Amino acid sequence: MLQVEHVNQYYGSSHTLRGVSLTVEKGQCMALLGRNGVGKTTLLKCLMGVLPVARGKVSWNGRDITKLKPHQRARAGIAYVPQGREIFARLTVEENLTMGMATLSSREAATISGEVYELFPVLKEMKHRRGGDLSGGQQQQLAIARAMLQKPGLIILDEPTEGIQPSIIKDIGRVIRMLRERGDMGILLCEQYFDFAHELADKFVVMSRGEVVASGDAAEMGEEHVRRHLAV
Amino acid sequence: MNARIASRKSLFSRRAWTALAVVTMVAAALPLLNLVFPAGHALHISSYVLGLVAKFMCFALAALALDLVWGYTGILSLGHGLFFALGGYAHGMYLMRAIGRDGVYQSHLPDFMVFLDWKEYPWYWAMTDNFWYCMLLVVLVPGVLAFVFGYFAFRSRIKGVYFSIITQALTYAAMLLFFRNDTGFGGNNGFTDFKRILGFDITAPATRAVLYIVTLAFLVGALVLCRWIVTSRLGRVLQGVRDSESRLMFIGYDPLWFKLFVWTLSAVLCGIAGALYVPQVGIINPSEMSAANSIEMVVWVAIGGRGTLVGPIVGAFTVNGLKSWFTASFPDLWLFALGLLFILVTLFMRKGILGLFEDLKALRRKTPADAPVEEKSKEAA
Amino acid sequence: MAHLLRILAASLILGFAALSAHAAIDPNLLKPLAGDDPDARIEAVARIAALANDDARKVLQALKDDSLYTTPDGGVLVVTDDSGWNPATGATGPLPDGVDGVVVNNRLRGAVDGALSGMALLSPDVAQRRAAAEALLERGVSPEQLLLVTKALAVETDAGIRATLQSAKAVADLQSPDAAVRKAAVLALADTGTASLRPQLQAMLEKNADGSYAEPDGDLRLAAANTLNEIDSRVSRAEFVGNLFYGLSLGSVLLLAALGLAITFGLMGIINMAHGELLMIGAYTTYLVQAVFRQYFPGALDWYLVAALPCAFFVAFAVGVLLERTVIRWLYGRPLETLLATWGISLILMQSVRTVFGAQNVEVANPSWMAGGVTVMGSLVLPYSRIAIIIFAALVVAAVWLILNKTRLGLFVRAVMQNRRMADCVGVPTSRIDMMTFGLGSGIAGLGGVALSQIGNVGPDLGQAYIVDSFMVVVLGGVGQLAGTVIGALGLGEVNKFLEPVAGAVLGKIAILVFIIIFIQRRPQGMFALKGRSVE
Amino acid sequence: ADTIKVGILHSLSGTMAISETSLKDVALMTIDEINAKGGVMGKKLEAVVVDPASNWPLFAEKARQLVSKDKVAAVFGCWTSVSRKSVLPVFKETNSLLFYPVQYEGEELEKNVFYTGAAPNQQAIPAVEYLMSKDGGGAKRFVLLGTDYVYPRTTNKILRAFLKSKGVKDSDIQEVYTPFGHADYQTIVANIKKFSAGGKTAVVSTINGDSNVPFYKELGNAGLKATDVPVVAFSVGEEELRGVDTKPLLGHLAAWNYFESVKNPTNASFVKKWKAYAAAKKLPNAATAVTNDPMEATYVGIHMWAQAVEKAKSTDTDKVIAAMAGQTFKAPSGYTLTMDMTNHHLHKPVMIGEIKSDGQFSVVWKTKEPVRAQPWSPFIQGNEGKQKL
Amino acid sequence: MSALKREGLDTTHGAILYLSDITVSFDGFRAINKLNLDISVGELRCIIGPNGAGKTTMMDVITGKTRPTSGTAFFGQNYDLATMTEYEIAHAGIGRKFQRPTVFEQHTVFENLELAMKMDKRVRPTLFARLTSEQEDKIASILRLIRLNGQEDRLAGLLSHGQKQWLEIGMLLMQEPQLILLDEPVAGMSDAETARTAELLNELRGKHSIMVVEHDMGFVTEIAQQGKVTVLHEGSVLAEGRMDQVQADERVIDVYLGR
Ligand SMILES: Nc1ncnc2c1ncn2[C@@H]1O[C@H](COP(=O)(O)OP(=O)(O)OP(=O)(O)O)[C@@H](O)[C@H]1O
Ligand SMILES: Nc1ncnc2c1ncn2[C@@H]1O[C@H](COP(=O)(O)OP(=O)(O)OP(=O)(O)O)[C@@H](O)[C@H]1O
Ligand SMILES: NC(N)=O
Ligand SMILES: [Mg+2]
Ligand SMILES: [Mg+2]
Repeated sequence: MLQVEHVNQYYGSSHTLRGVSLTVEKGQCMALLGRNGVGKTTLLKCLMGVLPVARGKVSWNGRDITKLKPHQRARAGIAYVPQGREIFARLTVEENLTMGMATLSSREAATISGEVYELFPVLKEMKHRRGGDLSGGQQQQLAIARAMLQKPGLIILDEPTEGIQPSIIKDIGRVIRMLRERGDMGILLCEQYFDFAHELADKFVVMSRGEVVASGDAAEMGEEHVRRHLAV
Repeated sequence: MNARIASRKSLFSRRAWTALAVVTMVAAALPLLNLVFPAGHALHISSYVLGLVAKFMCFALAALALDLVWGYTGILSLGHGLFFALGGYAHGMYLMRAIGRDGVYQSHLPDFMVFLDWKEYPWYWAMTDNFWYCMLLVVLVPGVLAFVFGYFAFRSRIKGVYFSIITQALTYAAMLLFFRNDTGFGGNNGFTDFKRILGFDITAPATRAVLYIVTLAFLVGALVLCRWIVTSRLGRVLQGVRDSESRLMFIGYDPLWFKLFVWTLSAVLCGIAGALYVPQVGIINPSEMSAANSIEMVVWVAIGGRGTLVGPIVGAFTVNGLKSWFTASFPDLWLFALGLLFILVTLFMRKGILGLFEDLKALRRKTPADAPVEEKSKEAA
Repeated sequence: MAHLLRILAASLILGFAALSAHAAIDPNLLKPLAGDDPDARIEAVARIAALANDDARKVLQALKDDSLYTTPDGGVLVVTDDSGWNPATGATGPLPDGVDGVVVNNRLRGAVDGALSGMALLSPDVAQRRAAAEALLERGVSPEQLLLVTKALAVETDAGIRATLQSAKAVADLQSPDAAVRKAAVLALADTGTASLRPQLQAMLEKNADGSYAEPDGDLRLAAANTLNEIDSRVSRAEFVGNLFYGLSLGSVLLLAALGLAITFGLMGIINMAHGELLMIGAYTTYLVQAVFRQYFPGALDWYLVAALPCAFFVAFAVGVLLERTVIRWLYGRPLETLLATWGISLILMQSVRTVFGAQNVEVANPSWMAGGVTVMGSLVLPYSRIAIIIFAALVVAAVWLILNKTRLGLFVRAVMQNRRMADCVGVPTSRIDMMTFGLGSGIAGLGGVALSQIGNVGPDLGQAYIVDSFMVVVLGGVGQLAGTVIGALGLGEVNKFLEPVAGAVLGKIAILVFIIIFIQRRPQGMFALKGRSVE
Repeated sequence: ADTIKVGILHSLSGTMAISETSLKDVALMTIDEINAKGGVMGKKLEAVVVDPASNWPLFAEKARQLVSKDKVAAVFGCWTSVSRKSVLPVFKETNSLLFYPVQYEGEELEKNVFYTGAAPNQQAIPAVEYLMSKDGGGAKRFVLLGTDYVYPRTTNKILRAFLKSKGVKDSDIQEVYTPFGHADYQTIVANIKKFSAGGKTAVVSTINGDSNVPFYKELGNAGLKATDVPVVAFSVGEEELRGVDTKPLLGHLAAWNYFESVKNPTNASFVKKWKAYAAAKKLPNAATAVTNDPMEATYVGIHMWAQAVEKAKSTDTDKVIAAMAGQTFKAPSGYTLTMDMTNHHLHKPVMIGEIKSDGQFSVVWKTKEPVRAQPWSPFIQGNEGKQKL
Repeated sequence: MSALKREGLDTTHGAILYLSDITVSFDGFRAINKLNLDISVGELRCIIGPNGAGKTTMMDVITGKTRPTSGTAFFGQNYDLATMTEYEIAHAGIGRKFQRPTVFEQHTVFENLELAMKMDKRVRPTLFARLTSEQEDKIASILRLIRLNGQEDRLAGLLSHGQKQWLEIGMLLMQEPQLILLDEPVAGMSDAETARTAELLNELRGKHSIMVVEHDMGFVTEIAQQGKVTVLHEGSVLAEGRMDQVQADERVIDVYLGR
C-alpha cells in the first residue's frame, strides 16, 4: 500500500506541490487527474524518487521510502512508466525489456515472458530493432511492457495512452483491469484521457495548482463532478 | 502591447558601460605610469608588469573569440591555438623582414633561411616586407582557413566532439607542418629576435606602450562587437544552433552560414590576438599550435564563465595571472594548485567566476535566479 | 680483420686436435688485453682463440660479458661475483685491490664475437653450431673465412647446419676467381638470397671505368641479374608483409591506448583528459612491480609482467573509482565541464608522479622472453614483444566486448549511459554502475599502460604522448562503438605504416591527420555511426 | 643587499622537465657549495628558481621577471635552443647574463650569453671521425637520424659537409627526421637495416628526448647490435639512460665532453657531492642519482661566473663579461677548462663513450687536450672569419 | 493571416502537396511503401493509422528530415522536396510541429516566437534585424492565443509538457507557413485544451493547408468535419474518406480502432 502524506515540492522558488496526500491500495486503480501543468508528473516523480520531496512523507507497505533512491524503490516493487516514454534508445527492444527485469534475479531475467509479447505483438516483431527507432506509440508500448516485466507491487503510469492507437488503448485498458483484478498490485494512473481513466479507476484524485482539490471513490464521485474540476 | 518587450536587448546596461569605461581608462593609464614615473617611484609600473598585462590582454582577446563560438554557438573548438598562431606568424613574417640585414648572417634573408641554404624567399613570403600586407594576412589567413575548414565541416554537419577532435587534428597537423624546417617558417625555433616594427625599436618603452594601447583598443573593441552580435537576433539564432540545431532548420534558418559567420569571425579575432601577441613576447613558434595550448584557451573561457563574453576575459587574466605567480613562487607545486583550481571551479562554480558574481548578486537581492511560475496568467485566461 | 680471421682459421684447424689439452694460457698472450693498444688487443684475441680450448673460450666469453678485469700487475682476471680466476695460472682467488674492468669497445667486441662463433662452428653442441652458422651467414663470409667454413662443412653432420654453411660458402664464393665457382654460387643463392648480398651482386653487373663489365662472364651476369631480381622481389614482398605487421602492431598499441577511453569517453561521454595519466599509472605500476620482483623474487623476474597486469588494472581501477567518486560523479550530463576537471586532474597526476618518482623516465625492462623475435621471409624480424602486444590487445578487446555485450553488467552499463534516470527507475543502482564503468575504463587504461611500458618511455609525460591519438581513434571509429575503436586503431596503424616509407615520418603523420579530417567529413559520426532516430 | 641573487631558469614541468630538473638541482647544489666556502665577494648567493614549464614565451616572461623584478646578477638556464632564442632578446635588452649549459648547434654568438655546452665541433665531428676510424668500426655509410628541429638539422648539415670533405658519397648518407615525441620506430629501424646491407653503416642520432627509448628498444627488437650498426648519440647521457633497460644498448655510443665514469679526483668528489646532495634533499630516485654532461657544464658555468665576479669585484654585466675571458676551472671531466678569450664558449675535451650494461659509459676515445669551440662551423658557407663577437 | 499564395509557390493545379510512390526503407524495413497522397490548397487533412504506420516518417519526408528511398514529393508544382534541405523547405512554406514538443529551451517564450517569425532568415538581415511594432503586436497576439501571455519572459524549458505543445503551435503560426504539419498536437493535453486546439484548427481551416496526425478520435472527428481522413497502414494508404466512412471501415476497425 502506497501512502502519500502532505508532500511538498518546489522548482526553485515555485511551490509545485502543496501538501498532496493520497493512498493507493493493492488491487486498486487510482486515477490522478488534472489540467496541464498542475503538477501531476511532478508528483509521480516524487513518488518514484526522481525528484526530492521537500516536506511530507511517502511510505510503501508501511515502510518510509521518502529518502530512498529510485532504484531502491524499484527494488521495493514500484514500477514507473514515465511521461515521454524514456526508453533506452540505443538498446534493442529485447534489451529494453530485459532492463525491465533489472530487479529480478538473473535467472528470472533470462527470458521475457510471453505475456507482454501477446499484449504488444509489435514488440516481438521488432525485438531486434533499436528502441529509439520505434515510432512514438511503439515506444510507449515498450515502456508499459517494460514496467510490467518488473512484476511490481505498484505501477505508476504517467499518461500511458499518449500517442497510442485506439485499439491498443483498449488493450491496455484490459491489461490494467486484469492487473487490478488480480489483486496483488496497486495502480496509480495519471491521465488526461478522462474516459479511459473513468472506465478503470476505483478512485479519483484531482489536482489543481499543486493541490488535491477533489478525491473519492469513482462510484461516489459522479463524472460531472470530476469533469467540473478539470474544466478550464 | 508590452513595454518590456524590447526590440533589441540593450548592448550594455548603464552600469556595465560605466564599468567598462573605468576599467578601460585604468588599463590605458598603466603604460603612462610606466613612462612618466621613474623606476622606484610608488606609482611606477614596471615593464615586466606592463608586458604581463599586455600578454594577458592578447590571451583575453583569444578567449573572447573562443567564447563567441563555444559559449554562444556551442561549437567547441580545440584548435583555436592554430588561428592565434597563424595571426602571429603572419605578423611575425613582417617582423622578420623588418630585421633587414641586422641578423647574424647579415643577409637579406632571415637567419634560418640562410642557414638552410635558401637563396631567396619562397613565394608565400612575397610582399611580407609590407606591414599593411601582413596585417591583411593576419586577418585573411586565419579567416580563410577557418572559412574553408568550417564550410566543409559544417556542411557535412560535423558536430559536438567530432568537430572538436578534428579541430584538434587540424592544429596538430599544422604544428607538425610548421615544425618542419623545410616548410619555411623557422621550424621549431619559429620567428624571434625581432628588432623593429614600422621603423621603431621594438623594445623601446614607447613602442611597447603603443603596442599595449593598441591591444587594449582591440580587446575593448572586440568586446563591444561581440556583445553587439550576441544581443542581436543573430545572437539568439546562434544560441538556437547551440541548443537545438534541427529545430532551427525547421523554422527556416540555414545553420551553416550562421555557424560559418561566427566561426570565421572568431578565427579572425583570434588571429588578431596572435598578431598582437608576437611583437610583445618576441617569439612565435609552432608550440603555440600544440593541442595543450588550445585546450588551455578553453580552460580560460570555462573558468571565467562561458557564454558571458566578459567571463573569458576574466578567466584569461585569472588563469594566466595565477600561472605567472605560481611558477615563480611555487615552482615545484604550482601544477597542483592550478589543477585543483580547475577542479574546484568546475565542481563549485558551474558558471565560472562570473557566474559566481551573479549568484552572489542574486543572493544579495534575495531574488531567485528562476522566476516563479506565474499562475495568475492561467487563471486570467 | 680479414688477416686476423685467417690466422684464426688456420690455427683452429691446426689446433683442432689439441682441443682442451692446455691447462693455462701463456701470460704473454693475455698481457696485451690489459693494455690499451687496440691492434695488439685484437691480435691477442685472435691468438687466444687459436688456442681453441675451454680456457680460451672462458677468457673470450668474459671479455664479451664485461667480466674480464686487469690487475695492477698487468695480468687479467675472469671475475665472477667476488672471486677472480686467473687464466694464466688457472688459480681462483679473492679479488686483489686495484682491479679494473678491461675496456671493450665495439671493434674488440666484434673480434671476440667472430672468434667465439668461429670456435662455435666446431663445437660439439649442435645448437651452438647452428647459431654460429646462422650468424656467419647473416654477417657474410669473407674469402678468408672460407677455409674455416670448408673445414666445418667437412665434419658437419646436421643437414640444416650444412645448408646454412653452404649458403655462407656460396656468398664467399661470389668473390672466387673461378667463373664456374662464381656461377654456381650465384645460382645457389637465388633462393636463399638475403638483402645483404645485393651490393655484391650489384657490383658484378656494374661496368668498370673502361666500359668493360666488372664480371666478365656474360652468363654469370645474367644469372646474377636474375638472382638480384629474385632478391628484390623477395625483399619487396618482405617489405609489404613487414609494413602490414608494423601497421598491425602500431594499431594494437593505439588500440590499447584508446580502449579505456572508448569506455570513459565513448560510452560515458566524459571527455577524459586524464586518460593519458591513467595509462601512465599503469606503466608506473609495472615499474613498481618490476622493482618488487627485483628485490624479492629475482628468480622470477621474467614473469613480473604477468603480475603487473592485475596490479596495473587494480591500481588504475582504484584511481579511476576515486576520481569518479570525488569529481566525475558531479559532472554527469555536463560533458564539457568534464574536460576542464579532468584536465586539472591530469595536471595533478602528472605532477604527483614527478614529485614521487622524479621528472626523469624510470626503467622498465622487457622480460627476456620478449627479447628477440622470429625471422620470416629471410630478413623480416617479427619481434616477440610486438607479437605479444598484438595478442594482448586482441585478448583485452575480446574481454571488454564480452563484458559489455554478454553480461548483465554490460547491459546495465549501456543502459545507464543512455538514460541514467530511467535506468535508476527500473532498479539499476546507477551510481555504482557509474563507478564500476569508470573504474573499468580506467583499469583498461592501466592495462594499456603495461603494454606501453614495454615499448616506450615510462615517465610523467607518457600519457600526453597518447592522449591526442587516443581521442582520434575513438572519434574516428564512432563514439560509443567498440568495433569502431578497434577498426579505427588498426586502420590508423596500417595507413600510417604504409604512408611512412613513402612520405617520411613527419609528413606521414601530417597526412594521417589530414586523412582523419577528410574522413570525418565523409562520415561525420565516425566509421561505425549509428543511423536513424535512436541517435537523436 | 648582503646576498647576490642568481636566477635558475629550467623547466620543472612539461616536456623538458625530464632533462632540466636535474640541472636546477645541480645548480642549487653548486650554489650551496659556493656559499659554504664563503660565497662571492663575501656575500652569499641566493637562488631564485622559477618554472618556465617548457613553454617558450613563458621562458621570456620568466627571464624578464628574474632580471628586472628579482634583479638577479646572472641567470643559469635553458636547454632547448628555442628556449634560448626566446630569452635572448630579454638578456640583450636588459644587458644581463645567461649561462647556457647544453650542447647546441652553434651559429650563434651573443655578448650576453656564455655557452658552457659543446659546439658541434666539440661533439659531433669528433664522434663521426671516430666512427670512420678503424677502432670505431670504419663506417662507410651513415644514417643521420634526428628529431626534426634546429639542432639536429644544423648538426646534420655540418656533418654532411664534413662527410663530403672526407669523400663519403651522398648516396651513402641518409638523413631521416621524426617529429617530436615520435614513438614508433619500426619502419625507420627496418630501413636502417636495409641501408646497412650496403656496407658498414653507422647511425648518428640526434634524436632528442622521449623518442630515444622507443628507438633503442626497436633497434634491440630488430636484432641490430652495436657491433653491426653502431649508433652514436649526442643527446643521450647518463640521466637519459636511467630510464632505459640498457642491456640491448650495449656498445652503442655517445659523444660528450664529460661522463660520470671518468676517473679523476675532481670527478669523484663531484659525483660524491651530487649523490650526497640528492640524498640529503630527498630528490626522487636519489639512490640512483647520476651526473651527466649538462650538469657538469652547469657546475662549471656557475663556478666560473663566481670566479669572474670575484675578479671583477662586481656583478656588473660588462665587468663580469670582461673577467670571464680566460677564466679557468678544473672541471670534473679531469681537464682544466678555459673560457675562450673571445667567443664565450669553453674549450672542452671531447669524449666518446660506449654504453655499458650498468647504464654508465666506458670512455673509448678522448681528445688529449680541450678543443676550442667553433660556434660558426667552417662547414657552413658564409661563416668564414666569424669566430668573434 | 497571410495570403495563401506565396510568390514562387505554384499551386495552379489546386494541390499544395503531392506525394507519389514514396518509399522509405530502413535497412530493408519499409516504413513507407509506395505511398500516394495529395493535399489541396486550404484543406485540413487528418491522417490516422496504427502506431508505426509511417505517419511521422511521412512528415519527415515532407520536411526533408528523411530522404525517400524512391518516389517523388512536390510542394506545389515547383518545389521538389526531395532535393531540398530542411531550412529550404521551411522557408518555402512548410511548418511542422513534432510529435514530442521541441522548443528552444534556453530561450524565453518570447524569443522562441520571435525566432520563428516569418522574415528574411539569412545571416545579415538577422544581424541587423529590429522588431517592428507590427511584429510585436503579432507576437503579443499569438501569446494570447496560446495563453502564455505574462509568461513571455520565462525560459521555454521550464514550461510543462502541455504548455510546450502550445508554444510550438505558436511558433508554427509565427512562421505563417502555407502548409502546416501537426504530429499529434493534442497528445498530453487535457480535454479542455484539446477542445481549444480543435477550435483553433477550425479557425485556421481554409487559411492554411493543414495536415494533422492524431490518435484522439474525438478530436479528429471534431476537426475533420466533412473533410477527408486518410488511414495509413504499413506505409501505405489503407482507406480514405469522411470520418464516419472511415470509422465504419472493417479494415480500419481491425488494424486501428479495435473492437
Ligand atoms: N524542471 C522544472 N523547473 C521549473 N518548473 C518546472 C519544471 N518542470 C515542470 N515545471 C513546472 O511545474 C508545473 C507542474 O509541472 P508538471 O510537469 O508536473 O505538470 P503536469 O501536471 O504533469 O502537466 P501535463 O499534464 O502537461 O503533463 C508546471 O507549471 C511546470 O511549468
Ligand atoms: N531509423 C529507423 N530504423 C528502423 N526502423 C524505423 C526507423 N524509423 C522508423 N522506423 C520504423 O518505421 C515505422 C514507422 O514509424 P513512424 O514513426 O513513421 O510511425 P507512426 O505512424 O508515426 O507511429 P506512431 O503513431 O506510433 O507515432 C515504425 O515501425 C518504426 O519502427
Ligand atoms: N641545444 C639542444 N640540444 O637543443
Ligand atoms: Mg505531466
Ligand atoms: Mg508518429
